[in-house]
Formats: sequence, C-alpha cells, structure tokens
Amino acid sequence: MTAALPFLVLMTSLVPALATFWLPENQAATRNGLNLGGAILKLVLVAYMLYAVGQGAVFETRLELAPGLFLLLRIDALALLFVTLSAFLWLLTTIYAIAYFGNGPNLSRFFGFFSLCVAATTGIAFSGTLITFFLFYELLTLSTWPLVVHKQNEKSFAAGGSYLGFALPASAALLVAIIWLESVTGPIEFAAPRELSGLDAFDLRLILALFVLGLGVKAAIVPLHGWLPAAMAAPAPVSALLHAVAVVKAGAFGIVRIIYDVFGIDLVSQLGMAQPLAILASITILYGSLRALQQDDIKRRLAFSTVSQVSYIVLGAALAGPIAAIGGLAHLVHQGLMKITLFFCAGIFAERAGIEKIHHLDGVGARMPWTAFCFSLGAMGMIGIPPMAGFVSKLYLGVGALETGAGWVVFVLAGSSLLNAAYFLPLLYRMWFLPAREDLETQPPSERPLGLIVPAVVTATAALGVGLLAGAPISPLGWATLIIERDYLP
Amino acid sequence: MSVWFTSLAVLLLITLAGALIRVWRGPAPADRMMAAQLAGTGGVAVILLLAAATKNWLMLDVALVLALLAAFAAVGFVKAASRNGVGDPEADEEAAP
Amino acid sequence: MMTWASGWLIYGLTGATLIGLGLFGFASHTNLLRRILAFNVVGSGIFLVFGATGFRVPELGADAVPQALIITGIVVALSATALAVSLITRHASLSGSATLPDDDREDR
Amino acid sequence: MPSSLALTAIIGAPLLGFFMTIVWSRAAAVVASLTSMVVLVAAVFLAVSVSAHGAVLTSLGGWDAPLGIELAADGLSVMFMIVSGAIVLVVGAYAQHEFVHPGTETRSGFAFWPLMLVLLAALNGIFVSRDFFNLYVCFELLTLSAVAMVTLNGKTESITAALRYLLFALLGSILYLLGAVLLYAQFGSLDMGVIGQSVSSSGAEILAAGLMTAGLALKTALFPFHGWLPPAHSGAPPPASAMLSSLVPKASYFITIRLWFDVMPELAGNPLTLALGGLGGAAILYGSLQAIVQTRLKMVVAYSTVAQLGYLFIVFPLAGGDSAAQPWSAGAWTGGMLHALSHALAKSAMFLCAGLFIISARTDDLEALRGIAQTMPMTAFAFTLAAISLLGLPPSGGFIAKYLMLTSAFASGGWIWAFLILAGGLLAALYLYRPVRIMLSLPKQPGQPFKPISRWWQVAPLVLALGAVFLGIGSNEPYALLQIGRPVAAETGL
Amino acid sequence: MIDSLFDLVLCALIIFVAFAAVSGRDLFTAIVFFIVYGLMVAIAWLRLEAIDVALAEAAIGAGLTGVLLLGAYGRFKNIDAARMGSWVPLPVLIVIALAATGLSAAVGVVLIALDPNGLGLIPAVNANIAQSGVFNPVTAVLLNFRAYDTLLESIVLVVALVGVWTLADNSAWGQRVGKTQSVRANGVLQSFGRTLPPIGLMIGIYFVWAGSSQPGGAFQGGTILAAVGLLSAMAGLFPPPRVNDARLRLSVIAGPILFLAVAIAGTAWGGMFVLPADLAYGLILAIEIVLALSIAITLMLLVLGPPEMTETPQ
Amino acid sequence: MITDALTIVLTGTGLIFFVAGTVGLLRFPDTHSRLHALTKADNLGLGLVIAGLMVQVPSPLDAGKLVLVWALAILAAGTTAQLVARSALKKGQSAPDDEGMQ
Repeated sequence: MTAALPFLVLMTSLVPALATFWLPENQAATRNGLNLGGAILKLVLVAYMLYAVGQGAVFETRLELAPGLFLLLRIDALALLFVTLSAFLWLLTTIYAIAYFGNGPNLSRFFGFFSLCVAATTGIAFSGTLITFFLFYELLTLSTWPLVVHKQNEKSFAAGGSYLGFALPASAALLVAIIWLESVTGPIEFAAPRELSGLDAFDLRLILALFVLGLGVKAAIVPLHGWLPAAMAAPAPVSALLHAVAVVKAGAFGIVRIIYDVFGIDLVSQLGMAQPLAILASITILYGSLRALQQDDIKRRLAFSTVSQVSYIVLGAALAGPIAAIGGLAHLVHQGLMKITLFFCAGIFAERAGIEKIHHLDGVGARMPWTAFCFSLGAMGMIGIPPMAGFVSKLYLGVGALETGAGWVVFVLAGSSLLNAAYFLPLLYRMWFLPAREDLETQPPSERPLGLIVPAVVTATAALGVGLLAGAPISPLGWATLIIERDYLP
Repeated sequence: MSVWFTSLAVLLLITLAGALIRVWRGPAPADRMMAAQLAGTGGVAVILLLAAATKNWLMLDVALVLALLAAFAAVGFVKAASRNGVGDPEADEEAAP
Repeated sequence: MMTWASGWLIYGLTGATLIGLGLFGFASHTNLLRRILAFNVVGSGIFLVFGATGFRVPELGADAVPQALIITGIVVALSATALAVSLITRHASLSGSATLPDDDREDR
Repeated sequence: MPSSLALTAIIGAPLLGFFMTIVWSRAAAVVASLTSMVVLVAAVFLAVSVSAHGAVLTSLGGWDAPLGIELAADGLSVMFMIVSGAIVLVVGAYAQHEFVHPGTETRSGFAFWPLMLVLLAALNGIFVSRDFFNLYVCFELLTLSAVAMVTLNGKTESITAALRYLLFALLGSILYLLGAVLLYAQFGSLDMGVIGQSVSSSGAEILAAGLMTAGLALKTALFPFHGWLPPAHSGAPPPASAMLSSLVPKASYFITIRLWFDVMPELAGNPLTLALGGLGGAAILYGSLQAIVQTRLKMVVAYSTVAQLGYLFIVFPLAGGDSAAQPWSAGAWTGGMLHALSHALAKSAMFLCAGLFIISARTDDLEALRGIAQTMPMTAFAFTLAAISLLGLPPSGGFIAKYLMLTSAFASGGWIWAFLILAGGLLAALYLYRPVRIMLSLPKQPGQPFKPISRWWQVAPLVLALGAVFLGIGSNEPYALLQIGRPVAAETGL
Repeated sequence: MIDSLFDLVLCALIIFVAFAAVSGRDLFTAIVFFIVYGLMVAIAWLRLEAIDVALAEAAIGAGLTGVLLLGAYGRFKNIDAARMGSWVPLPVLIVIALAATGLSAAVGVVLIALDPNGLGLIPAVNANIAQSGVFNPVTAVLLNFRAYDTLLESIVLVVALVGVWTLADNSAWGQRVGKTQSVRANGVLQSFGRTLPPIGLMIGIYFVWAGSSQPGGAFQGGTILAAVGLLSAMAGLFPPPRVNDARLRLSVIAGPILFLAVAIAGTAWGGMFVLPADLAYGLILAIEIVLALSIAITLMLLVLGPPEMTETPQ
Repeated sequence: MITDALTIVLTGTGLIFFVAGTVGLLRFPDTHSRLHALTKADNLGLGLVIAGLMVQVPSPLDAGKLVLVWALAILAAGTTAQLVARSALKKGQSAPDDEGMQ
C-alpha cells in the first residue's frame, strides 16, 4: 500500500484524464463526475499522507524505464506541500471550470488536458529523481499547451506558440543541465544529495545556470517571463491553474528542489551563485510590479503580478537561510491561494459582467459584492496587509534576509509592497468607491451559478485563514518550518 | 596449333576494331547496325578459334548463344527504327498516326 | 591446360577501368537511357574484377563461387535495368523528356 | 531448432504471401494481414528465444560459412524485425481501405500487396543476413519493390521521383557490390563472421569498407545524398510512404552499423566517425530547415525523415563515449538503435495521418488542412503524439534515445554533437508546430469541407504513434533485448 | 606470349567499346556499342574460364539488355533534341572524371596488391561438390551451396515485373502486355520468326538440361527461351498474354514457388534449403526446369513492358 | 597433320574474308554497297573458319553445334540484311559516307 500510494495519487488525475479524452462531448455528467471524483479522492489520499508524513513516513514508488533510468515517485514533506496545494486547488478549479464553461464546446478535450496537467504537476511534486522531474515537467508543458490554445483563435495560437517558444528551449537547457550533471555523477535522486566533486566549480556554475534557465521560464523569472502575459488568451480557469498551481509553481518548485536537493544550499553559496540568483529574483519582483502598474487589462495586470510574486519563492530559496527559506516555501502556498482567488474573480467579472479593463470596475463592488469582496481579500493579501497570508511570507523573507546579512532585500520587499499597493489599491478604490456604469445599474450582473463564486469564497477564506492561523503546525508556514528543520537543516 | 588459332583470333580482333570504326562513324543507323553485325559474326569466329585453341569445346555453346541472339538483336534494331518502336519494318509507307 | 601469366590481372585492371568509365557516364549524362547503359557498364566492370580475382591460380581453374554470384548479379542488374527502362519510357511519354527535370532538384 | 525455423519463417512467410497475392489478388489484403501476423509472431518468438538463449544462428542448406550462407538473429535484428512486422501489419490494415478492389482488379490494387510483402521479406532478409553478397540481393529486392511503390499512383511527378530514387539506389547498390567483391578477393569469404576475424587494415579492406559505406549512405539518404528522398517519399501513396520512410532507409543504416561495429571496427577511426557524424549533423540542420519552409504536409514529413536520419549517424562519433557514472554501457549505440525504431513508428504514423488527411481534404496542402482536427480529432492526436516522439520529448521512445545519446555526448565531451542533437529537437518543434497548429485551428469558414473518415480507419496511425510512445515508457525490454549480441565496439567505440 | 597479346588486344578493345558506349555521340550509337560490348565481355569470360558467365553475359548482356535499350530508343523518337539530354556542366564533368579515375586507380592498386595465390573458395567447393548432387560447380553453388541467393534472385525478377506492370495506364489494366506489334503477314520478319523458334527452343532446353554437369542452367536456358518468345511476339506470331491472365501469373511464379517449397521442405531434412544427397540431383533438375520456364516468361514480359495496347489487334 | 594443314588453310582464308569484309565496310561509298560487301564476306568468313574447325572437333555433337552456328549466322544475316536494307531505303538513309563528324 505505502509503496503504491504515490502511484495511486498520480492515477487519481491521470485516469480521469485519459478516460475523459474518450468521452463523447455530450456526456457532461460522467465527465464532471470523473473529474470531481478524481479530485476528491486525491484530496482524501493527500490528507492521509499529510498525516503519515507528518509522522515521518516516506512513500516511494519505483519504475524502471531503462536500466538505471528510474521513474521514482517519492513523497517527502516538500512534495506534500506542493501536492496539497495542487490537490486542493484542483478540486476548486474543477468546480469553477464546470460552472464557467457550462455547455461550451470541446469540453472533453479541455477537461482531459486539465486533469493531465494536474497529473503532471503531481508528478513534478513527487519526482524523486532529476529525470523523473524532467519527464513530468515536459508532460506539463505538453498538457498545458492545448489549454492555452483552447479557444483556437489566432490570438490563442500566438500565445501557445510563444509559450512553446519559451518552454522548449528551456527544456533543452534543463535536459542539458541534467544530463551533463548525471553523465558525471550518475542518476541523481533527491533523497540523498550527491557528492558533486567530479565537476569543477566552473562547470557546476554553468550547470546551475542552465537549471535556472530551464526552470526560470516556467517560474517566469525576468527576462524569461514573456510567455506569461501572452498566455492570458486562455480561458479564466486555465489562467487560474497556470498562475496559481501548475506552471509557474512547477518552475519555482523545481528551483527549490535544485537548490536544496541537488546542489545543497551550502554548495550554491560556495559557488557564489546564491547572491546573483537572489538579485535576479529581486529584479523580477520589482520589474513585474512595475509592469503590472502599466496594465489596463485586469488579467494582464494579474499576470505581471504573478511574475513578481513567484520570485518571492525563488528569493526565499536563494537567500540561503532557514527563515527566508520557510518564508519562500510558505509563499508557494500563500501566493497560490491569493492568486487563484484573484483569477477566479477576474473570470467572474469577465464572464458575468463583461468587465476586462480596470476602468470598467467602477462601482462593481455593490453590484457583485461576493466577487468584489473576495477580490479585495486577495489583493490585500498580495500587498501584504496583516494578517493576510502575504504578510506572513514577506515577514519571514525580510527576517530571513536580515539573518543572512542581505539587508538590501528588505528594501526590495518594501518597494515591492509599495508597488503592489499602487497597482491593487486603485482597483479596490474603483470597485467600492466610484459610481457604477449605467449598464451595471440597469442590469445587475449575477454571480451565479454557485460553482463560480463558491470556489472564490473558499480560496479567499483560505488565504485569510492561513495568515491568521500561521502559527498552527498544519498551516503552510508550519509545514514549511517542518520541511526546513527536518529535512534541510544539518 | 593452339598458337595458330590464338594468333588468328588476335588478327580477327584487330579486324573487328576496324568494323567498330564504322559503328562509330555511321552515318546512317543502318551502317552502324551492319557493322555491329559484322562484329558479332567476328566475335563468334573468335570464340570458335578460342575453343579450338584451348580444346575446350564447351565454348561452342557460347558461340551458339551469340549467333542466336545476334539475329534477335537485329530484329530489335529494325523494330526500334520503325515509327514508334513496334511498327512494321517492312511497311512501304508509315501508317498515318 | 595452358597458363597465362597474370592474365587475371589484365582483366582485373580492365574491370577497374570499366568501373571508372561507367561511373563517369552514369554521372555525366543527363539522358536517362545513357545513364542506365553506363550503369550496366559499371556492373560488368565489377563482375570482371570479381571474375578475374577468382582466377588468380589458373592451375585450379576459375573459382565457382564468384561465377555463380556474377550470374546472379547479371540477372539482378537486368531486372533493375528492365524496371529502369520501363520507368524511363513511361516518364518520357508523360513528360516528353528523356531527362530528369533539373528544376526539380531539391537542393535549389 | 524451432528458433531457426522462426528465422526462416520471417523470410519464407512473406515470400509465400508475395506469390499468393500475385495469383490470388482477390484475397490479397487477407493474405497480407495473415502473413504479417505470422511474421510478427515469429519475430516475437525469436525475441523470446534470443533473450533466453542468446543470438540464434543457422546455416542455410546445412552449408556453413564461408561456403554457404548463414543467417543470424541477435537482439538488434529481432527488434528491427518486430517493429517492421508491426508497421507492415498496421499499414496493411490501413491499406485495406485504399487498395482493395471489390470488382475487377485494378492496377494499384494488384501491385500494392505483393510489393508490400516482398518489401517485408527483403527487410527481414537484411536484418538477419550475415553474408555481404546475399545482402546485395536483398537490397535490390528492397530497392525494386520500394521504387515500384513510389510509382503506384501513376502521376508524372511520382514517376520522376521514382526514377531519381532508382538511380540513386542503383548507384548505392553498385558501390556496395564493388566493396563486397573486394572483400571476397581479400578474404575468400563474404561472411561477416569470417571477415570480422581476419581484418588486417589492408588497402582492399579500407577501399571496400569505404565503398560500402558510401553506397549504404546513398541508400540511407544521408546528406548530401538526400535529394531523392523527399519527392519519392511524398510522391508515393501514403501507406507506401509510411513503409518507405520508416523502414527502407533503416535497412541500409542497419548494415552500416553491422559493417562498422560488428565486422571491422578496427578500421574505423576519427576520420570516418567525424565524417559520418558531420554529415549526420548537416542532415539534421538542412533537413529541418527544409522541412520548415515546405507548404505540403507530406513534404514536411519527408524532409523530417532527412533530418531524423541524421541522428542515426551521430552514433558513430558518440559510441564508446561512456559515462562511468551511468549504469548502462553502449549508451550512444543503444540510443541510436532506439531512435531508429521509434522514428520508424512515429514516421509511419505521420504518413498514415497524412494519408487520412488527404482522403478527407483531397489535398495535403497545409493551409487546406486548417481545422481538420475538428473532423478527425483522433488522427490529429496521433499526429501530435508522433510529433512528440520525433521531438524527443518524454515519455516517448524518441526521448529515451536522445537521452542516451546526449549522455554519451556529455560524458565524452562531444559538445558539438550534443548541440546538434538539441538543435535538431528544437528545429523539429518548429517544423512540426506549424502543421499541428493548422490542424487544430478553427476552420476559416464554418462549412464542413472535410469528408468524415471512419473511426476504425483512424485507429491505424494512432496505434503506431502509441507504439512510438510506448517504446519510451516500456523501454526496458527493448533496451535489454538490444544488448543481446551487441558488438564490443558499441561499448568501446570506433 | 600470344595469349597475353590476345588478352591485351581484347582488353583494349573492351575499353574502347565501353568508352564509345559511354560517351558516343548519340544514343543509338551508344546502344549499338553496348551490344558489341556485351559480346566482347563474353569473350573475356571465356578467357577467364568462366563459361557459365560467358553464356549469361552473351544471352543477357549482349542480347536482352541490348534489345531492352533498343526498344526504349524506339520510343524516344518523338522527343526533340533539346530534351534528349546532354552532358552535365563542364566543372561538374571534371570533378566526376577525377573521381571516376581515382576510383579506378584505387581498385587497380588494390588488385595489384592482392595475394596472387588467393584461392577463394575453390578448395571448399571441390571438397563439397560430391554432396551437392550436381557436377557443374557453378550449378552446385547456385542451386545448393548458395541456393538462398538464387531464390531471391529469381524473386527479384518477379518484383521487377510487378514494378514494370505498375507503370501501366489505369485504363490499360487487363489488356495485353506491350504495344501492338504491326508486322506484314508472311513477310521476312514473320518467316524468320517461324524458322528460329524450333532451333532456339532446342538450344534453350539443351542448356537447362546440361546445366547440372556442364556450363548452362536455368538462367541461360531461360534467357534463350525468352529471346525466342520475344522474337515470335515481335513477329506478330502470337498475341501477347493479358496482364491479368491467371495462367500467366502462375507460370511466372511457378519456378520461384517450387524453389521456395523445396527450400521449406528442407526443414524436414535438417534445415531450410537442405537437399538430401540422394534426392539432390532430381530436385535440382526439377527446380531448374520449372525455374527456366518461369524465367523465360518473366524476361519476355519484362522486355515487352507494361500493357499499353490501345486498339484490339485484328 | 593433314587435318591441321587443312584447318590452317581454311581458317586463314576465313580471316582474309573477314578482313575483306571490314575493308569493304570501311571503304565502300554508301550504305547499300557496304551491306552487300558485308553479308557476303562475313558469312563466307565464318563459314570457312567453321569448316576449318570441323576437322578438329572431337565429337559429332560439337560438329553439329558448329553447323548450327553457321546456319544461324546465315539465317540471321540474310534476314536482317533484308530488313535493314528496307528500313534504310525507306528512310532514304542510303547515304554516302560523308566522313562528316557532325
């Protein structure tokens, strides 16, 4: 049972994915049942594993592809952090997507790839070796592409092309890094960091740089972020998934894995790579915020906000200190909850009221109170207003930075928070304090069906909750502390 | 005796070379073909002489084949010279296409 | 049985020359029939080399294996020639040309 | 004993089928299916036997080499036989819809089946033969049937393409034959084993090996001898293209590998490996760039073959570049072989997809295929799967192959080869993205310009594409099989 | 001495004829030279004591291939000079010439360096011929030691035939093969065509029968029979068969299929292609006879070409 | 000994006819006269060579083959000469040898 558990969890999304492809378009009930059932089952299994891993258990499934080429699924605390987030948000996003699309076309295809995408994310989380990681990382690329081009118009194909245009060279870089490293050290398992003495410092730096290049595209580190705003052409549930759970997180998670489990934080510091990475992350944080400020389109503003926020995770890892690392890991979850709330809401605005531009938000608060409220919660979290989740992450990052002597980071954080405020507060102001447009008055938009608004409410509440209850051991922060203290501190 | 036969074969070969000049020069396809025909007959004679020179009379079989196929090639030639490669070489007038 | 001093080598070298001549013709003509003709010259040159090397020790006669293989080779070459000639004829009747269209060259 | 029986069955059965389809063309499709099934079963049987007891060797007529001809099946030949048997089986099933004539016999309906079966016989013959002259005869059998297949649709361009193909192939054969003749002159034998034991680096051997390699490279369409391939492969009817592009060049490649790795590795050196690798690299770049600018789907796929064949020759410089840290040896060699196999599956799938598109849209003009995925989602999916394998993305067979080759490249410091392999993958993404994108786009006008195609027909390419993917997921067995009878040089390098 | 002189003159002549065939002024001259070339090479084979090969070369090289080329030439009449083709551009020509010369020289050097006492497989053939069932070593190799090659070779012919037939017009399928031959009734050609077949038939059968003990065999005999058949067809003595005639197809594959059947039956005696010593002679003779007939018909059909008849013959 | 002498005379004469035929082929002015010179010369030449060898062959079978060769040659030459002559005449190709190397 324990050996098969990682595999089973993977199957909870892989089987619905494959089954959905073959479903005729009109079998909506079966399709929804499959996807929701898979999501719920997965959540149950993850909950069990949370308990077990908390007790110190480790789950492993090993499949041999070619001699010495293992597909290793391994669940440690870090994997569980990511997988919990994705399992939870997958369920919500599925509910949201079912409501969002209604009876739209090509839904079997959509949900098939949607589940496949989650399967890939789960695989990334569970990957126990570099090559397994690469395998699922590529599967993620391939399964998100059909989602990005779901609308099949010129714009979405351009976005899809740009996505692949960034992702495939990146995967080449990643592959080079993996193979270069492994050709000297042999297959690398995350469980037991290897002695990397076979390579000189220059090669190691180059390899690390290649890793960052390969993973940085998905993590949208400047200047590799170009695809992300373009990918806004996708439907809202896809954006939610891309931004909060799957793609960008996969990149960030990968960087964390590389730093902690492949090189080890000490080696990264010794190589002198930690600081440049931290600087790169900082630049991304500030640049993303600045660009977000210029956007008029809500989704594009959110997209650049994502560029900025994801790099907090990278920053946390790059600062090479336990507290910053905890902050970064916690932010992995925090940012997911907050950003998915924002995208859920943006989707509702667009779908129910046709609002896509910021200046159309005027007075929407009173007409769509639930949506506007959730959006506001998410935005405040992003800014880092206590006691929201975002505040907790930023606090830990700041303290961690001071602890490792990188005081300048505090200024980055502060600057970023100011910028966050600058690009989110006007939205809140418009929603709540400006008079509504006429058509909003005459035809008050609906926030129904419940499938649209309930997920947003749940995630908004969660975003608030994880901030309020940050001290609890089962909170993301608590879990991140567990990870760092148990697995990565000497 | 064998030397005689071989010498004769050499001379015959040289004679054949003369015939080949006509093949080269033409000018009409018929000239080339006739000269080739002579070369064929000469070749048969060379083979007969070789057979005699080596007392390997099985070589006569080759001469036999060549004699038989020389005629065959000639028919191929006249056929090829007709209008479309399958016409009647004996027709006085070409049939109108 | 008489012996010919290194007779085999004369024929071997002739074969080698024929190979070169044939290859030259094969590559230098554009007329397809002439190329096929040249191909047959190369083939018989190779066979001559083969047969000559099988006759290096005249006292023992000719090696039967090369002879058999040459006969096989001749028949195979004839099959290829027959197919090629049919193709060329068909090509000529469809396109009115005895050569391959050079403008079809892929590497343009 | 039964395994030597299987060895003869894989050649005898398709030959028997060849005869039957000629005289009994009414039942040709059924005969073809049965025959390829028999071949597949025999090949699998051989695989089992080979993995249990090692390579199988049999002397035909009871005459051992050097007087007689010996056939042998090792892991490599068995893998190639299984894949070709499977491809021919699927292509045959696909072609039932295209080349079956219910009423009076038609020209192409008659010719396709015997040609297909004799092609299979020739391929299997090549995969098991240990005799250089016998290989020559097999190659001619292969060439003539392949050329005839190109002409099946009877169009002028196809005839021209077939002629060009035939000329190249004949030149290749004749160079190869000259090499074989010189080998016999030197060794008094044509048997690979006998020759391999007494290689001495004499001039005859070097010239022979060079001539044979040149001839085989011509037949494999290695750059710059590739000119014949795209028009021939795109001019043939799709089921024929599927076999031509996926299997036929592999046969000559297979013998190139045998020649250098099994028979005369002592003769190989840097000049050879660099030359072959360099041409392979040039093929990757040139073929890919050409594929990018093509406007017809079949031309894209055909040029992609030129590029993909290039990878196969990078094996030469990479072999022996073993990473001490890795658990496997002969990585580059095995990777090359896996690439050949997965390319065969993916490429045949692609051509069958193209064939279905042509039937549905009456053209393979890329622009005219806009939105065809709406009508034929399964085929579009199969095409995309095959594309993924060609790109070398996980978890396809193409990925495992690339992974093994790249590892060798890095372990031996072959940066330039690594770069070529990666660049080829990215270029493949470029030229395959366009067709995929066009297929998946919405049609310009909402009307239904495409003829619907039966679902069962669409299964054929999907099966092949899944096969290419499965070769990656389940690469353990093929990998192990390929190691049986693997030449020493695959591990130590040329 | 005089023998060497003969060899030298013959080789010089062969090279000259080959040169003329390759680079002669026009296509027709080239073909005529090619036919002469086949003849000369046949003589060369006699000097190399390879009578079997000489027979094959005389029948196929000088005979059938020449007629094949001549037939195609006849079809080229309507092509204007501009499209008849010429030489590749001069720079390319020079490169080709250099490469060809280089190859010739390399092969020559290799030949000179060969061990002059190389025996090849002569001892092996001599040691095993007693078990082969025949006395002609070449036939022993063709039909016993390396029967597999020969089987495949006979199939190559059939494949070529299928390939040639594939070139037919769709509408011509089911018609008679070749083009309609027009011949004057009872003219010179027809009487020639009537006189020759009996002689040719006799010679062809003689070669098939003799093949087991002296030079000859299925291929040589079959070729002669094919030539006889072709001559009769060209003389309009019988209408060529229809392409979908079942008996025709059966006769084309009868030889190879018998060969294959015997090869498979060999598994009962110990392995594919095994011929038990006491049955070998009979089996080989049977294969040779049927094979010769199949080869004859196949070769004839190959030369006649795909069905092209547009009008029904009177 | 006497047979050898006979052979020498006959075959020698045969060669002379071949030479004569070739000279005629090269020197006669037009296709038709060349044709006549040729057929006569080569049939006679071959006939004499064959006659000379008849006395040398060991078996009647071989003698039969020799006769057959000659018969075939005459038959072929006669027939083809007629056909070629017609085909040449028909096309007005009975051209004098203009020595032209166009």
